[in-house]
Amino acid sequence: MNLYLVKRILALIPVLFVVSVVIFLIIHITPGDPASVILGESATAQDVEALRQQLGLDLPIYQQYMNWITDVLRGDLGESYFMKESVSEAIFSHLQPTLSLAILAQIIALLIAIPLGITAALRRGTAADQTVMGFSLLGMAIPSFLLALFLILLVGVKLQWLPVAGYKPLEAGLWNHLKYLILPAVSLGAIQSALITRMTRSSMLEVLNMNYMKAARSKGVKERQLIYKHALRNAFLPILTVIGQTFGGLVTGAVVTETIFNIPGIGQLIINSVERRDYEVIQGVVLFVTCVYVFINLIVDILYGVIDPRVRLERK
Amino acid sequence: MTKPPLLEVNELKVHFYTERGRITAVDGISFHVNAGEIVGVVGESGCGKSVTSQAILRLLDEKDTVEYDGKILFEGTDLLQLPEAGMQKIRGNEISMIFQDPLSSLNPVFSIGSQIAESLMLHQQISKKAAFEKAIELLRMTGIPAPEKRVHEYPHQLSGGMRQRAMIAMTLACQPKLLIADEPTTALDVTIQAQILDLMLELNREQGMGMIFITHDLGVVAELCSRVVVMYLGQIVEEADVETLFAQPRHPYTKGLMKSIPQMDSDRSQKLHVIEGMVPTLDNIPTGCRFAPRCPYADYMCHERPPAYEEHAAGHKVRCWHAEKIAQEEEERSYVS
Amino acid sequence: MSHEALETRKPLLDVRGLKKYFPVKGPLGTLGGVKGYVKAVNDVSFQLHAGETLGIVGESGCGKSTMGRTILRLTDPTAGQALYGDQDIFQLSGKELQKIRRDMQMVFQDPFSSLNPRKRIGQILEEPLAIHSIGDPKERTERVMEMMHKVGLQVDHYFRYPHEFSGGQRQRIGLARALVVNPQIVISDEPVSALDVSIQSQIINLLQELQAEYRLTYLFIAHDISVVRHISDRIGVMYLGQMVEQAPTESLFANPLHPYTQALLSAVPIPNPQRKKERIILRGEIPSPMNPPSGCIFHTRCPLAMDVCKQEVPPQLEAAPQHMVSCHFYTKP
Amino acid sequence: GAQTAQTGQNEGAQPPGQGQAQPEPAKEPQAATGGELKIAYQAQPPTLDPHVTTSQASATIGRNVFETLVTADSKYHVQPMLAESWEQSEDGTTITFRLRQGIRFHNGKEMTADDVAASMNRWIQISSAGKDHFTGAVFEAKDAQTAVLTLKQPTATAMAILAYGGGNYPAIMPKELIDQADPKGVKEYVGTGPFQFKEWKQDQQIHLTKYADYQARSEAADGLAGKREARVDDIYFIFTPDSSTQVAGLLSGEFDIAADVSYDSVQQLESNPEIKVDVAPTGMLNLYFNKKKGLFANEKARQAIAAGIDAESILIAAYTQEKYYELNHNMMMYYQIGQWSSENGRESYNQNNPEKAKQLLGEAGYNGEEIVIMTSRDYEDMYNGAVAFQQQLKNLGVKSKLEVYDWPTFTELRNDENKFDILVITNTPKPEPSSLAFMRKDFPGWTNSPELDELLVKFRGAPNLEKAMSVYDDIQKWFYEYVPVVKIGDGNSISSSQKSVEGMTWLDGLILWNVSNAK
Amino acid sequence: MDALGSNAKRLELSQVKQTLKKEQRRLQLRRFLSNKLMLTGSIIIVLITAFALVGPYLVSYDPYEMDPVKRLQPPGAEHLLGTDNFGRDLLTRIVYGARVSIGVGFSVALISAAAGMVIGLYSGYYRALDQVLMRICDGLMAIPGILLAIALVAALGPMTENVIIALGIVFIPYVARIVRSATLVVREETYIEAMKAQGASAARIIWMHIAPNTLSPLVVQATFIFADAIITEAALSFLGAGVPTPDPSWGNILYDGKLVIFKAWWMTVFPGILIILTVMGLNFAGDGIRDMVDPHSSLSFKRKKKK
Ligand SMILES: Nc1ncnc2c1ncn2[C@@H]1O[C@H](COP(=O)(O)OP(=O)(O)OP(=O)(O)O)[C@@H](O)[C@H]1O
Ligand SMILES: Nc1ncnc2c1ncn2[C@@H]1O[C@H](COP(=O)(O)OP(=O)(O)OP(=O)(O)O)[C@@H](O)[C@H]1O
Ligand SMILES: [Mg+2]
Ligand SMILES: [Mg+2]
Repeated sequence: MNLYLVKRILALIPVLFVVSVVIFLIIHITPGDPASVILGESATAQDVEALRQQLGLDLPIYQQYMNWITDVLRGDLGESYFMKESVSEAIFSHLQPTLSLAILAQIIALLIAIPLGITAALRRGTAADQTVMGFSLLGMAIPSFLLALFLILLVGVKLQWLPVAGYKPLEAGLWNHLKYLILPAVSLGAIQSALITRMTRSSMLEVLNMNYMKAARSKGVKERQLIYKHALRNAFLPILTVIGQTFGGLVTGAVVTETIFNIPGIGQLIINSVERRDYEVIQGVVLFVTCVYVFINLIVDILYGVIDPRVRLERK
Repeated sequence: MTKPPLLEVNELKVHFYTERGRITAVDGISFHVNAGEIVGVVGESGCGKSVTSQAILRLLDEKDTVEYDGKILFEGTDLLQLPEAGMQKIRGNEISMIFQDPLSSLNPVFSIGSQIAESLMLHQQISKKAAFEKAIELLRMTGIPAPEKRVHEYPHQLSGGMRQRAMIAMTLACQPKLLIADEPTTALDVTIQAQILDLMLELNREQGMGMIFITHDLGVVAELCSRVVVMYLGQIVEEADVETLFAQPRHPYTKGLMKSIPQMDSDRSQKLHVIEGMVPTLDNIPTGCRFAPRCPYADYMCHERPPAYEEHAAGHKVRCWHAEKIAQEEEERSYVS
Repeated sequence: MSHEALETRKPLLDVRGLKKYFPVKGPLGTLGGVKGYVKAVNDVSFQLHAGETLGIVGESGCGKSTMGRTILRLTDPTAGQALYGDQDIFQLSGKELQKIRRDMQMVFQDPFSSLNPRKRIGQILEEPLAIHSIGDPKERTERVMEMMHKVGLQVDHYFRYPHEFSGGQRQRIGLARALVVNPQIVISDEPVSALDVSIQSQIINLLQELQAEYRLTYLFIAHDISVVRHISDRIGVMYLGQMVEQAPTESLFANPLHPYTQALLSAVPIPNPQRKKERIILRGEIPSPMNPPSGCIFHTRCPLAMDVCKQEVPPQLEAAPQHMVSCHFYTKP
Repeated sequence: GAQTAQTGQNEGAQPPGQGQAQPEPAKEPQAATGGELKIAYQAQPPTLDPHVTTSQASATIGRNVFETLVTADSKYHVQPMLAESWEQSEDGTTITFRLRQGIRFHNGKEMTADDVAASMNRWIQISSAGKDHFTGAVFEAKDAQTAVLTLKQPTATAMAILAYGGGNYPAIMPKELIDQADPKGVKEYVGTGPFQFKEWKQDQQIHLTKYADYQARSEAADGLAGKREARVDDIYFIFTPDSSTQVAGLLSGEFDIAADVSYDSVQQLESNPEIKVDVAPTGMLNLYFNKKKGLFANEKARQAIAAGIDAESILIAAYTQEKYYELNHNMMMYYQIGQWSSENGRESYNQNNPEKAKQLLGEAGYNGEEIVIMTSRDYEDMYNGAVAFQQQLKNLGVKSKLEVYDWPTFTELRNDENKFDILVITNTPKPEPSSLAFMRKDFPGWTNSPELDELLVKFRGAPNLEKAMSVYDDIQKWFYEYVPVVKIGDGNSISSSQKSVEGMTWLDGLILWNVSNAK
Repeated sequence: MDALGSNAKRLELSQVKQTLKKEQRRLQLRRFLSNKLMLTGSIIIVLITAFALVGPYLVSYDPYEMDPVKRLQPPGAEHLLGTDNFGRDLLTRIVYGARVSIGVGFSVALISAAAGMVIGLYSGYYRALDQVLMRICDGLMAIPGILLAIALVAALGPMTENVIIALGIVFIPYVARIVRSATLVVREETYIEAMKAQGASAARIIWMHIAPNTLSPLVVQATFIFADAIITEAALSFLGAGVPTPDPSWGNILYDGKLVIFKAWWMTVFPGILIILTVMGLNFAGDGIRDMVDPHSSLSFKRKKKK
């Protein structure tokens, strides 16, 4: 394989190591622990202490870390304190809904954002531009829960077109699967599109005045092609970057949306395991999320070079 | 001439809105190009050649900063009145253009092959594969070595001359009725320049392609063009066929130009001839004749009143109060030599 | 400038065996791996003496610009040395390199893209002065304005953006930028190609005046043979990454030795519509620097090519005083 | 019908029954069986093993699966469930349970006294309630159908606690599972209840199905007691943390029941003809003082707060409307007044007398230091009550800071006497006063009163609960003198369901057997 | 050439420069004034800042004064914007909340933009640094914000400053990557090569030539972060990590509003409008700045000329 790729993949190791240490520290600084959560609302400090001992949570922190990391190196991410499944199973089972949702939301966001951003850039200063920018401002400033609730009330409750919340896996049939995802995907997509729209507009503005646009126009390239092919590709690096970021954000936890729509995804897993102090799961998920980001950013970086051949990420 | 000319530019003015206000970069120029004719445009750097040529294709940023006046008739239709969609049909198809600045005019993110192929596919119904093959062929015609490899390269990987040739290949792909070439051979060595000029002449002869050829190289003008337009500070100051112009320039600026050319057989230790003084800026245009401040012939009238653009001999138009006098001088000179 | 004494003096810049290969990559860029090399500059040596002008002409794409950029370390050389004084430019780094760049300036071939579109001309021109902390801000401005004036730009242009200029004006900005710091060596890549002849002659005169005044040294890359002839003391002819002929100007024009040089000279257009002259038309496919021909690189197109040319690389020969040529025709007649 | 808020108030106390008490005939629900119940439930329990956790969510869901030896009817009278009958020895230290015959666990195994002994002993050892009330007690299987509980000393509260159906209830599970259990709980959820555990999709839902071989009791249903019948085939507890989603899901018909909807959405729900809204008591809002350290180690300071606050406006802030709270000076909940009622403290409750408060504070030596109030926002009523309380403190001239944490942080920090002065907590109802959290020395707030110790010995040492009740008056008196906590009032929660859902009742959480859904 | 070196000429040149400079200043001012985006943006920002600073002196209620009986009153004469779920005057709370919210939004945007810009520029410019810095960013992106916030409050106590630090850190990688992506392209431009040829130091190239080109995506990203920070702050206050209760902030008013959304639209609508307004002001100003550094924009000049 290529040296650059190898280097990037090897770089994952120190990143994971550092992240795991940091997370471990953070988790253990944070008050509350799984014992107190298991025991419920009215447990006493003594009860909690007893359970802590039984669970091995009273060991010195470096020892706990060593125990954990040796397991991880053996490929075992550990067991949840709460779920009857291993951490890797938990991640896997929560990944499916999140992936479906993320992909759908991303598609929606792009379908909204790219054309709108381009329109705004082309019609800069006109009413169309201002309308588009107005909407994207709404998207930026409105908390996602408001849009989600609005959609639920309108489409789910008033019109009763789609279920308000919940999730069905793909095995339940495509439509059954999608039906639950459309609303959350739309609400996420719409919000995410705000940033992409603005980024598209401003990056497009940077390139529209370039000479090569003039030259392409002089060849008789149709306006659409001119924009979508010649300009967009040149303007695409920052756009791609935010797409990568939003996608990363979607895959690793659209917490609010998942909560409102009751989607048992990675976001829920993260927030719930933080709320339950499910240490092993938190650690596992964070490692997983790190891999996701490293991977997405790797792809984005490779795409940089494909999109713009001038970009070089390594020395020759 | 009963048939209308291929292109007729009539009192074209181009105004730019800059932060310092409105400036008129091209100020009422008129000329025409007949089908199958090569018209050379020469002139001071910054006199408006590129602006004129881009105005013909309406490529300047109309929405924001540019305003046009006058008429540009292409086969009888006024391009300035055409809607953008109509313009799109003309660009590339009927009129195409080689830009002066090859690097910034090539899209950095597409290989030159795909840029040429794009032109081809726009104007001919051919497949992508065929287009690429044709692109290779065109690159070969312009003298790029190993074109089958070069098609996949990106503009930044090419030398200045190769970029220019890629631009040329791209325009030739369109097989337009009118080609506007804005200094197309500046970055080419003379052997390749010769090859390219031959290529253009061939197209001109075989397909009757009209051409506006902007250049500073009077040698090229002499070899290629049939008629020449001389511009100075946004105006046309002289127009004539090549022989006449080179033999009997009637405008002092043209005369100065001729004298400034470094000759292959000149004395190297001599300083080159220069036209004294500076070109005025566009927001500070002299009243009277625009060339007057630098003109050895200038008199009171020149400074006061702008000369008219008049036909002095058949097909020889000049904008100068002293055109006749200069013509006489030139005649005498040619007798002497 | 007389060139008799040149041999004995120590050169200002001594380039030895310069090579620059660009890797050719697959469509996936970084991922595709290297598929071969473009041998843009392939073993070029020459010397530049203080106060002289070395003109470089040659086929488009033969590596002239790359040579200039490599000497300035704008791209790293593959091999070779460039001795400036007693420093090898290719070994320098960081601060030392920055210092040396004050003495060596470059005029870029592509006038527009070498100007930052966001900067006003005044800023662009003052920048090199600021970089090398020359003068106070006021002096800098004055100097810049002077320079603008000299290259035929109006002082009013001071606050304009590059896109508001014509091609020739941009080229003059690039030239002014190089000259404004009073460098020792100016590598100018087609500095006058976009200028009309009257301004061109003004600039050439300026260059010569400055040379006389400050003993500037020029590496002057151009395609316009008559301009090169006018300004250069010596001329190097490049073909496909190599220097095939190097000679004092008079000698070269009076007696072009290399067949490529001969073809080149014959192709110069003459500004006289009546005089059509005979050109040597070079036949054959132009070879690619990715895959240069064996033996003499010119043999594929050479009207005089012999069998030996296909196999053996011609040695450099001093055919006349200081007139170097690499051609079998003269070594093995 | 069983106990709901509307019907449960002010009913006179009846003597708790021993053995099979005569339940009042309840009208048989006529609704059809079959179908499913989708219940939007806010909190996901940590585990369904009730021995381990005190979580109320765990109880509400789990008691459909697990059953107890005895249980409570709507008036908290102890009634038999898995036990056929029981007998208490003269000295009150042994209780003999006769088990019902032919009861099978969901895994098909027949329940015997071994299972009971194993389950109950584990419960005694690890559950909070077990450790508190049954120190040193042991269960033994005398024969297959007889289990004997031997107590260290006579315990009046014993039966009441064994019958309790809220958090930490003493569920009976197969011995094998008890033996395999680890500190986090049993590995499988196998009980004897009308529903069996099917699946727990983490963060999504718990699925229970009807247990076909369930052996129902024959008595009419009343509270948790009597006949239990699974009238639907499936129950889904769908974890819906967002309260607006619960409401929306009800409105759209997605959910059949929302277990705990927010007060401010009632209007919206009531305006929908398809939906009904039920109110049920949920807990009491209390201010816990840090009696170990700081200002409130001083009794006077505690009395000052009790005197100064306006309970009503705190309750409005917490529960929004009068119908959702009760002013009640009893330390027990308002619906328990039938059993636990005392006039003591009536005049000390909700005095709303800032002058007195300021005076008392002065006597306590308060001079303007900042009081730290701590609460969690995981329970909206606690938080809202705390905010309102803080505002009242300001009116009393007390400077304070309100710290809000997520629940796990809160539960850890509240164990640290240096971290707070007052906690704002809601407590779930308990079957008898000595189970209340503030009675315990080891619970945050750290009640430490010799007086109380004496009272508790008297109370728990009584031969049975009726006898113990006479001590309640004194405890109540102590409550208002010592002021371990300030009781603000009792709160109700709102559950809401489709009109098609019938037969839903409440006792320490929703009761889902005997509920049908004619959809 | 004429005698340029002469003193007279020099004098003349510096005079020319003087007049040019003056002219330029005039133009700059005109550019600013005719830059409608910039102007509107600045006006909105100034107004909202004034609202935040002066507002508290103009409202007649106490932001903490509650009246549970009057909870959730719709907008009316007594309470212009209605009351919240504790019966507190909403207008007053919004006015007081402005300072916190704008402060948090602005500080977070500033911290992450500044740090992100430095990281982005340098890792875009130096390939070796890129490997390290971007991997750190990958790691930072992966750490859940809530966890960081909870840990910070736990370690340092509930303070607004902690929210700012936590959010600032969380958002840095987002800015960094955006800036880097723009840097990667600009780095390869010929004019950067020209600057190198001039002998410009890396710092000069990075800050004077590359940085302005990254401004426009940076501004977009920063305004987004501004809005996001305001909203996220409120989410954190649920975990005790936000602004200490019961201090008002737009975000926590919004979140309180969410709980009563079926009953009291005003609690979400009014703070929502203010957030939108502020973000709009910032965006306008940001776009305005972009236009100011964009040599191609002279739109407004034409507009003015054409009647
Ligand atoms: N976008 C613009 N804004 C303002 N002025 C402009 C703009 N484009 C060109 N100009 C001015 O218009 C004049 C004519 O420019 P043009 O490019 O046509 O010159 P040219 O004849 O092509 O010169 P050259 O031979 O140097 O390329 C120049 O003075 C230039 O400064
Ligand atoms: N960045 C690059 N990557 C790959 N190949 C390059 C790069 N720059 C130049 N080359 C190749 O190097 C060779 C020499 O290019 P160079 O620009 O030096 O030619 P030149 O002599 O200046 O030509 P011209 O007169 O046309 O400007 C060409 O084949 C070109 O394709
Ligand atoms: Mg031009
Ligand atoms: Mg070159």
